[in-house]
Amino acid sequence: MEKEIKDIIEASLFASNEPLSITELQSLFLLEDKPDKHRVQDALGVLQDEYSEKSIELVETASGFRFQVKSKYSTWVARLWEEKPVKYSRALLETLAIIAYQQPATRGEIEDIRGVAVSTNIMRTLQEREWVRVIGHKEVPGRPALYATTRQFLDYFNLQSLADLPPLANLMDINLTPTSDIQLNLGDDSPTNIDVNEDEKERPTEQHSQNIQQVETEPT
Amino acid sequence: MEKEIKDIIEASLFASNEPLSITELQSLFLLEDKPDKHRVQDALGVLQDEYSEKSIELVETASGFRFQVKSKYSTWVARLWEEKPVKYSRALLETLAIIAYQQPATRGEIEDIRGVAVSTNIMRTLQEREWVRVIGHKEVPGRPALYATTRQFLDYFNLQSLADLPPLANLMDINLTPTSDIQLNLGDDSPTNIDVNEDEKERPTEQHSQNIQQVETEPT
Amino acid sequence: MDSTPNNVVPIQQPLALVDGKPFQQLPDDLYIPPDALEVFLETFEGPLDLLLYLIKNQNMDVLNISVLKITEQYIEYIEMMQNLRMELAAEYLVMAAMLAEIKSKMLLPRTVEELEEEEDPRAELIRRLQEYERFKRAADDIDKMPRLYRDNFLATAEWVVDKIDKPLPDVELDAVLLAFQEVLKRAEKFSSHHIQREPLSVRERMSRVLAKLNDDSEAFLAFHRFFTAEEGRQGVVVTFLAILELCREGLIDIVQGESQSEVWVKPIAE
Repeated sequence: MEKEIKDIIEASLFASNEPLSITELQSLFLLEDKPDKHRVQDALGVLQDEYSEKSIELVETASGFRFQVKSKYSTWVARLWEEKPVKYSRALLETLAIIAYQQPATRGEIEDIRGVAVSTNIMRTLQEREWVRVIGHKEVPGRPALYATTRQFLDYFNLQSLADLPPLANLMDINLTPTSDIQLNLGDDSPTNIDVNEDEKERPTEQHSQNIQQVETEPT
Repeated sequence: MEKEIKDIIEASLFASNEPLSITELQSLFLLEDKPDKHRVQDALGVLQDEYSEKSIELVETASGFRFQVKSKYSTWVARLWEEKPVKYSRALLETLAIIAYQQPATRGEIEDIRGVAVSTNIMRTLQEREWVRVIGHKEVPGRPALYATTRQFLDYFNLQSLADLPPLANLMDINLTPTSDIQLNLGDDSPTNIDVNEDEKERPTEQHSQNIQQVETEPT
Repeated sequence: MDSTPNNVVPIQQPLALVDGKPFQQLPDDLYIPPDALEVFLETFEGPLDLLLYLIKNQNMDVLNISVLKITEQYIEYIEMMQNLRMELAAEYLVMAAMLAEIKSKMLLPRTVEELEEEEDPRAELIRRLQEYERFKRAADDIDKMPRLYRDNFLATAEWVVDKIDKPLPDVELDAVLLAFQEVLKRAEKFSSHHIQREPLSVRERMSRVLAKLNDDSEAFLAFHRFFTAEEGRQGVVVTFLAILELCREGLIDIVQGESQSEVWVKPIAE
């Protein structure tokens, strides 16, 4: 019986093109046969072990579990497709990054950070890819749309939640020397080169990630 | 080494949407690493054994090998589709649009415009849906089929004739608002008829903006 | 505001030396477009990005920039963009104005107390630069993250359906048009993909003419059979154009035995 539950889950995960959540996996079974959450989790655990030595793996992303090819085989597998993977422009990636870390964000807020207008095309592409969606409107004049990332975005990038994103670099304290301009003007040949400290990085605050997760689970 | 060949073949069979022939499997490897037919066959044999006890199996079809779910699990797997309608890919929509605007067109012409290969699956799906049909063959080497849209295509999209589609010259200027989710649409009885006139360029449909507002959520 | 000679950015170097004389300006009638330079300038994602580049290039600390120097270089860059007749986004000019304002404030003599009370005029700019830089990095990080269809591929198995029909997906016309816009945008980048611009009614009629030829058992169809009086003048014109276009594309032949005799339309011989 346990083997059957595991086999049915395995079969379904392979048949599905999208990740399946534990609830979805439970719903494959009819009333009396429905396994509880823990049995599904156990079965998933067994599957994970069974495939650990194979070329594919069972991974968990934001919307559930899916089988995927281990990335060490991507070189060969990519040859199956003549189509090269899309390269996204820096403008698009920057816009996406701002939405991912600052969500919910309006277009104006994105433009403030980037210092340039955000093209309609970029917003369209992001929405078409279903990485970004409008989750409401800000109650300010013009009621601009508020953008947030989607579960599909997390799925696409193999993330379980936004907290798995690489941490955003810290803002450093600004400590200006009033005379520095004059010194530099005189031909100071020892310019300091301090970049934003790589080690001191900021995890998204607890509060923040909670907020975001609630937005994420909102039904479509 | 043999294990690696087997693993690469396994990974590729799982990643591919279509059966892979022995020749196609060989072509995954670069020149010096290319295994001969027998080694590929051996690897396939080993895989067949490995999966014999699992819920999926490696089968040979007319066009090659593929993994498929054992039929005894179809009762459960079928439940995956009970609610979720599938969705057409971007590639399919692009192909359909190119045929609509550039008909009669050969597959090669479609590929030229898209810049990438058009899969056989897409052409098959479009013809099964009866949106596209072959209306002749181009008299060039290979006699490629010429595709055109059908009456059913016009009916489905509520068009009197193709001339109701926005003219190519204006298309770039039309501001199409993508729905946040293509599935989230208005029901099969009323595909949005955007009906753009030559003189009236910008007019996002009422319905769309409504769609987006419906997705509103209250902030935490 | 003379720039220090030992610390010159590449742009400040003369563009060319002619008879030993440096040329700073691009002549208007320059035949070869300075593509390389243009591409270089276009890689900036806006004024903040350009400023960050200038700062890095000067080995300056973002937290303590020399506004005087940066302003000069920045203005040189946007002048160059204008000389190249690049479409200069308004944001670049706004930034130039902002820099000029900060510079003028920096030049005003102030007492120590004033300096302590007032915020350094550079502070706001530096905040923005820092803020932008962290998202620029975040964008790089996101780009490096493993993603589907580049680093990861779904592992699926075919499911042979025979019992239930999968529901057919619904499609909106907008989605189809949107897909086509994307195609057009992509195609614009490759000049080889010329997309015909015949009116749709003609292309549709081309399909119908071909279909008629194809569906008909006879190999030839009389020219007049493609025209119906009910369609009126417009219909006749569209059909005529369609037949000519098909002929031009080598999809059909128009033949006539002798002058004054019936004109026939046939698919190109096999």
